Amino acid sequence: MIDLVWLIPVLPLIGFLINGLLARRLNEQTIGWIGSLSVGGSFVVALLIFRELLGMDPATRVREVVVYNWMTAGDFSVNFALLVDPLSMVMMLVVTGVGFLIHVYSIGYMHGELGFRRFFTYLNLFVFNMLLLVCANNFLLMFVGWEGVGLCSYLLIGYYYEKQSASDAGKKAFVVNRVGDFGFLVGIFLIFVTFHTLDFNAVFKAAPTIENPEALMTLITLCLFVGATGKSAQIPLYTWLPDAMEGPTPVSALIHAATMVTAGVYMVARCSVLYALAPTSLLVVAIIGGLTALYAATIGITQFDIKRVLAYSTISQLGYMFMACGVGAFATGIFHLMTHAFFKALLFLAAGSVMHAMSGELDMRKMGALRHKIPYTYWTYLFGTLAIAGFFPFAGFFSKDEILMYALMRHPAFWVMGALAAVMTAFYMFRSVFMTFCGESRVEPHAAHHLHESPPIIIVPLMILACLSLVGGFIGFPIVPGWNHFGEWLTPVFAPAKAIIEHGHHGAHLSVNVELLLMAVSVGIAVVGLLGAYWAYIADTSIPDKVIQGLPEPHRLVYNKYWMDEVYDFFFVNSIVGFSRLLWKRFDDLIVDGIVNGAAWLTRGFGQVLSWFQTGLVKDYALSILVGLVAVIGYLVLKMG
Amino acid sequence: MVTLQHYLILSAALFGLGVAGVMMRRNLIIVLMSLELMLNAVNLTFVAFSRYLGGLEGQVFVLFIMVVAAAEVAVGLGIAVALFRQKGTVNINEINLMKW
Amino acid sequence: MESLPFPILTFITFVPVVAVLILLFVNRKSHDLLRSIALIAMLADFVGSLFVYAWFDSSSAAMQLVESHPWIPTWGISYKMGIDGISLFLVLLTTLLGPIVILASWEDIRVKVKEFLISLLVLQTGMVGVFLALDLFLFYVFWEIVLIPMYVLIGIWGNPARRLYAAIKFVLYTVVGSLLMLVAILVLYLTAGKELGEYTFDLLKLYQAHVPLQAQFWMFMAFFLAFAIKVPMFPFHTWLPDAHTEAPTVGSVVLAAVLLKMGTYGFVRFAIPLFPNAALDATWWICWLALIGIVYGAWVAMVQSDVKRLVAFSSVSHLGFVMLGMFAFTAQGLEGSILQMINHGLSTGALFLIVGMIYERRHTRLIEEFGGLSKVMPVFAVLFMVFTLSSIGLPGLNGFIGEFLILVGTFKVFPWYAVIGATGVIFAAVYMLWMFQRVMFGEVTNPKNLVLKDLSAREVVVLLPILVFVVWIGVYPNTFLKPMEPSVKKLIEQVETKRKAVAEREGSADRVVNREAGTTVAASLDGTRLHGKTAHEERSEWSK
Amino acid sequence: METILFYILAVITLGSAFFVIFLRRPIHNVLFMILTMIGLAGLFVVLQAEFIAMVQLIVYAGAVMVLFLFVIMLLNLEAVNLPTDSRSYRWLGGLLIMVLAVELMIPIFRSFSGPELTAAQAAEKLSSPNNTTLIAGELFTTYLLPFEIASVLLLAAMIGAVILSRTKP
Amino acid sequence: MVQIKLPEIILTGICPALLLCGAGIIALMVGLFLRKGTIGVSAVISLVGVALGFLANMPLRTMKQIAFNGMLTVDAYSWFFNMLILIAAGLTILISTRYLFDQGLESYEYFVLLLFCSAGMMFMVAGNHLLTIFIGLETLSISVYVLTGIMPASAKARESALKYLILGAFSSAVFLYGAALLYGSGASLSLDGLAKYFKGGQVSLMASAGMVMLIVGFGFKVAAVPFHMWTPDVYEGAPAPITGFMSVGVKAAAFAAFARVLFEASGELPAIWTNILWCLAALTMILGNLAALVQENIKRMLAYSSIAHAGYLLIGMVAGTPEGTSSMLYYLLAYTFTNLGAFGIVALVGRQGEANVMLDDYRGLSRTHPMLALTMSLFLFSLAGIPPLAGFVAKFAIFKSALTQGYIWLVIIGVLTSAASVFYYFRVVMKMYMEAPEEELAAVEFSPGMVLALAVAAVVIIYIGVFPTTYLGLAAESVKPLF
Repeated sequence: MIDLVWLIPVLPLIGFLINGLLARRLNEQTIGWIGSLSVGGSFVVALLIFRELLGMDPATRVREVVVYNWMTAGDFSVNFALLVDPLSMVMMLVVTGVGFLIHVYSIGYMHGELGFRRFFTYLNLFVFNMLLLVCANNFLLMFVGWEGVGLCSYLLIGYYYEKQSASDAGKKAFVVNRVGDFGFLVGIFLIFVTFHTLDFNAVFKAAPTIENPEALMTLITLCLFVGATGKSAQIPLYTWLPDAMEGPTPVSALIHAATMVTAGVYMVARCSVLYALAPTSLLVVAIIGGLTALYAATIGITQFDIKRVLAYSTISQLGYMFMACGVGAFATGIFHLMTHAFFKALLFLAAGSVMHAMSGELDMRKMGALRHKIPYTYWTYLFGTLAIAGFFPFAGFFSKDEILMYALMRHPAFWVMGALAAVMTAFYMFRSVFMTFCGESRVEPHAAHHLHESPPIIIVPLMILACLSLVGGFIGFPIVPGWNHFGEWLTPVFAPAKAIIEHGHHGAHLSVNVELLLMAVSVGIAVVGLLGAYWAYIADTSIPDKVIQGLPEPHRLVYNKYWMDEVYDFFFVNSIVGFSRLLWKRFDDLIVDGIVNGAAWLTRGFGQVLSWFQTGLVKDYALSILVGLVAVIGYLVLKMG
Repeated sequence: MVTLQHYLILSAALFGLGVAGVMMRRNLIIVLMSLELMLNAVNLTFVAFSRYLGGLEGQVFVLFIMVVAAAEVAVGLGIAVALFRQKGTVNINEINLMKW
Repeated sequence: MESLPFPILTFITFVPVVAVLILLFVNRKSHDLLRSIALIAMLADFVGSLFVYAWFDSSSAAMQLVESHPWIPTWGISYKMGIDGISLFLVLLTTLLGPIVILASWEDIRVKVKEFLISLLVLQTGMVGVFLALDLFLFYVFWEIVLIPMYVLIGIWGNPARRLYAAIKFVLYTVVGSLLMLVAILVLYLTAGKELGEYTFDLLKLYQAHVPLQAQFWMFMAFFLAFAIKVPMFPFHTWLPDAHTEAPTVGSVVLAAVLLKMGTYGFVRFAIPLFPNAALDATWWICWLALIGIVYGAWVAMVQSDVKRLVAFSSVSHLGFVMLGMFAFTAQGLEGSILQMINHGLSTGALFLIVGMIYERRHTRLIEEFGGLSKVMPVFAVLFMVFTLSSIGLPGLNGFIGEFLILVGTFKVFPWYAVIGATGVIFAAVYMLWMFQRVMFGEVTNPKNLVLKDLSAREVVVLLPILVFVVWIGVYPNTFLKPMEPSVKKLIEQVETKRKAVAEREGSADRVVNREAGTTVAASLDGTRLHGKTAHEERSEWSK
Repeated sequence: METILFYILAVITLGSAFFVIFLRRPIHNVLFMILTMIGLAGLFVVLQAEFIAMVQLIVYAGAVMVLFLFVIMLLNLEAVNLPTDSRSYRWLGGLLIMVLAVELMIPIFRSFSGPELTAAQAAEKLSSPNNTTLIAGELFTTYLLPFEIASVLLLAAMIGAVILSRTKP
Repeated sequence: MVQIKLPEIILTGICPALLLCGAGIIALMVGLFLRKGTIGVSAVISLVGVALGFLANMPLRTMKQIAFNGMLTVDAYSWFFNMLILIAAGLTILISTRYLFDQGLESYEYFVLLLFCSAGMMFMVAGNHLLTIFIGLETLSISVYVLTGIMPASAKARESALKYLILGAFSSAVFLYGAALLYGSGASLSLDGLAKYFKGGQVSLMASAGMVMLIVGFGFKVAAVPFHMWTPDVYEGAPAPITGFMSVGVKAAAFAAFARVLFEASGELPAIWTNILWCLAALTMILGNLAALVQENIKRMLAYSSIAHAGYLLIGMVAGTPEGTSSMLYYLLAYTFTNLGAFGIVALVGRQGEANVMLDDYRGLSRTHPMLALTMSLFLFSLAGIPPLAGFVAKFAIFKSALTQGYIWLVIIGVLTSAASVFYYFRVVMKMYMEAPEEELAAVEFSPGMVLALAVAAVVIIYIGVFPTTYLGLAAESVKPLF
């Protein structure tokens, strides 16, 4: 069965090909279901393989399936090979599972859109690439998926290509990602010249054995991490993600929440061994993650566009995951990745359903009191919020709590950052809930009179995801020995890294009480956020304005996302474009080409001058003969005489 | 005592004068004459040498030079006449339809 | 070397000429007849090259299907043709493009069709010949023959504004270079002749010669100039934008797809193996030129307002990659750069076809004239997108394989060069996508664009074969890498050994460092420096 | 004796040549040209080239110069007498001629030493039984071919003169 | 009494020349007695003469003989040049017939002079004695002066004839002075004598001065800078076919004699002469090519180009080896066909009264007369040295021979200037193919003779370009006698 793993990526590919090439005149339903079922199919396959893995002894749950030798040049050879191990298994399940739900959701959501077929084609292509990314058994193949998902996100963000902002956002996403990929690429080069192979397992086996790896590994891992920051929208390469919300909501849910953006985390986790060998980079990862978590959260508080709020929360949650990896809790990072996939997808889809109901309105200031009009959406959104805020027993609680715990073990500072971020998260998430569904309605009349709940094809996926984000956490149940199935499941993958790190500094274990205390604290944090939001947006709605009046400057700063986009535009985009224009007009045309043409004209001018000696007068001609004669005889006389 | 040098110098001078004529006169006819002068200078050299070497080769050569000179004069004057008919001048500084 | 009953190489080289002879006697009015004859000839040519591929033994590094007949024996000139892994795919590329350009020009060119087809066919012969010739004289002949039809193509069917300027600029610029190369060829012939005791232009024999360092330097410079102009490398590139912009569509296609490769191929086949010391000591500055080309080309391309000009500058950037990989002179670098020649041929060729298609419809190439075309021309949009991506170097398509191999190969020996080069990957995305966005996305602002027809069947057929190869190379490059492998390996060791031999003879063996040795980062980091140094020292030596 | 003769003739020749170049009126030029010829003829005689001297007188002084005279009359160049050229770089020509003269002197003085020009046996070679006979002999044996070619040359010149000077083709 | 010893007369040796003279005289007679249509008749007669001459020339190839008391050598060398001259004459006649009709020039003398001129050339190339060479030279010169000025209507023709004559006489005066100095400095006038003298060592300054003056004289005839000044004007003024004939025939003959004198006189050239030739060659290539860049009149342009080609040929002389000289011969062969072809087309396109000799008159020729344009392009490409045409092989050979002797800078000058030359040759192609005429010109009338000539020329330059071996061989063995 495992040998059939190639089916998992291939099925969506087939879907892509059918929809892309053949489905000229099929109707929406068929196209939609082709797309969805191709993903569903690979989900089923994934499940089967999962069952088979479960049946195997944990130590042997690794299998590489070589499809064919992709390229060989000199001593460089790469296979098109898939890797099945617990980690990639998790990713496959998440991607295909959530992916399937979102596909189904899209059938309803995208109904009547002009480019319906295009949408599903891209979506399938995306899933294919994403699966390639997570199944790859070597860096290069991973890179293929890596760039592939980048492409799809570019295409899907720019789905409404007639909107200038949409196509801009798409381009921005792709280019910023390219900057990251540049780092990834260099990392790959380094890995190759160091290990002469790109296969994960070979590399990870060899890594600890090479002498004084520190510097080299730091270099490599940092390069890779640059790639990760690009893909997972971390500081400094996060700016593209908020704009990415230009894409249709299912895209935001699938690509920019559940799957693609988490690729960075997956990659760091995948390379856990390398990172373990490079403490510095681990630190960097942790710090960047923490900062991003905080930073994005602050921005999230001030935004009014519901999708942007979610976008920033995504960035911040990703920061969480990186922090987890950074403090060496790779498994936890992945755990949070999974739970986040559930509830963030849920939130986005719910937001989508809200949009659907509000006929495209996104500004929360124009909403309110929707919970009676669209109850299902409300409840599912609420579930999602509870999960992300980290209320027991929702999924978010477990993962977030675990992260905070490991953060504390690494260094209190991380814990503080995490905690702060958590407060804000809770705050702005409930803020969004209250502004959208509670309080009095601020809905504009034209939107108001056809407010309606979405059709079941949209609601059903929401409900499934809601359930998942309710129960999803239990597979990683802490404290009680043997209940943390998730952790155990991933142990074989991260064992080597863990070993290396602990060999570094003996990992202190917290007592049960401390753990319980921490849980209490984190629930408390969530509650604080909830209350704060309630106080400011239900109890006394004037407060936010007061705050803004109170400290206008900070607010403007935050509200405008610290003017980061502007800074980037100024320093990179405009300056380079301006310089290039200069290069072209002044340097290329005037100097480089000028020299060429100049030479030509010079020659011609010289010819002109020469031809002027030809005066047409016989005696001048005779004169020139005389000159020649005198010259040659003179030369002769000088030489011989 | 007259030596070969005397003759050679004389002919060189004559040659120079001929060249000068070609250079400096505008009148086509005179220019042709100057050419004759140059040829005569050559003749003198030849004869002087043949005298010096005691060989007839030089003198024979002179005969041929004269033949050629005569021929050239004939053709040259022919052209001159034709030109004069066309342009009404024998000023070679005005004969420059073609230049550059 | 086995000789075949049928001189296939001669066949594929001269089929077009035969067609020309036929065309001469066809009434110039009956355009379609003329076109069909040309098309058939090109197809025959392509089929012939398929036979070459079939008979080609990809496990052998030797020159294959060699045909050799004395031509001007008094000067040791022979008609010698042969093919190996390096030239194989360049030939296939050329023959593949043959029918495509005929088809592409079917409706585009309406005046002087006869002359047009004749030029194309002669061009074909010249190009195939350049890739097959194994005799320097023969090579030079083909090399120069190519000039004329290209000159005519640009000059007659180019767009009225500046076609004459572009045409003559192209010719003069190229000729200056190639004539100096001719001198170098002769000098080589004489020096090598002295050493070998046999005066010959036979390339394979000349490979055996060990030219003294100083002589090598000067000859290499001459060859370098000729090829660098053709490639074109950075400071010699200015003819390219003009030529591309003014040339008719198919002109640009052939120019970009094949003609430029003549330069890069020249380096691999002639400049490097003939003058190994000079060439490899020049590595450092040639690499810098290549790098400048990569970045510079990308940046200037970014701000172009004319699509064709943009693609032209992108060629400068891409060929920078090719040169970089070539002079890294590692297995990956070389195979990558050879593959990249093909890739650039395919994707840039396709891009020029694409641009030509909208030019046919709108008679402008200014970017701001367009916008929102995806709406009116969906099929076109898809194809355009694919080729854009392939030229950006998206994994899964051809461009990526080439660039990646080049960079890996370079990184092994000159990490910093590779890193700088890799930035080109970013900029490529910037300028291509920006252009694509401005042309295809947004609303249709210009009413003229509303009525544009989507691609006709013919146009799709023109692009399809290229598309196939774009994907094929991306997904299964081994088809193309395998045949190269032996030849490239042979090239490398041949060059390295010869290089050492010469260096030892001249007593500078200590300065020769082996590329493949520098495989650890540290070693290769100062490998860069080392090369700079050797090159420099030898300069100073020569100056004495 | 011979010396005196040489100097007189030399003066005549050079002097009249000088006038040929620098006199304004064509008619005078021609006349002085004839005088130059005569002077040269004299020198030829001194150099024991009697036959050449005669031809010089007959062909040159006679035929050729008369031809010149005739043309001048025909074109009535008496009226137009063109001044010598007064172009700015005339001096250049003059200078070059001087230089040329000097350059010619150098070899002349380098290559020959010793005054003796009149070796007796040389005299023998040139004039026994007499100059004319000898020349005739040479001309019709050794130089037969050039002599014949000369005829072609003259024919060509004749045709040329005719078609060039005729008005209607 | 003086005993007459007759010279050994070898008529077979001079048979071709004699046939030409004979044909000339017959043509003259017929012309005198016929009233109308003399051109056709005399053209036919001359062609027959040329053909017979060609036949008579065949056996000379194997001869190696000094005839007429050392006045003349009959050897492979003179055989080669006789062939060249006969080809040039033949092609010129073919080109001329129709041309003369168009120009309304009903003069049979044209052909007569052409034949005499060719005969003179033959004597010149075979001359073994400065006298023969000189007489031959003058015979051809005088005939050419006349032919140049033969157009009664055109002032340009007269003017060019005059310029040519004055300067020609001037240069032959220099030549003669040189001969005199050689004669005086103990060397004889016959090449054998000279060889004896120069190889004997102890070369007097005067002798070298004489030799240099000979070089100047020849330099004038081959139009080497700075003795080239007459060329553009004369080429422009002369009737196109004659210009063509001059540019190949006269050049070839002059080079032949030049090489013969130089190489027979002195085994291998003394450095001094080589240096002088080096400078001449360099100057000639540079000036010729650069000045041609700015010409608007195609005849003038081709004139400068022929100066440039003289420069390339001089490279062969500089090399001073059998190889160099033989490549010079091949070059002349290629050049004969190419340039005559080109001038044929110039004559053709010139139409009535040579009205259309400006480059702009060639605009759009490809549309009105495609084949003509194609042929012209062929000739131009060959002149520019584009492979695989004869011109390329010729240049290649010349450069090769020079490099073998290590004259690398000369060769570099050569290639750079010929790169420049590409501009003006291609400029004509540009006019023909890429520009449209302002006003329609009258159609060009072809004549069978013209068509034949052009076809032959075109085919030959391709053929001997692609398969040069045989002809290189011929050239190689033709120069053997000299070394």
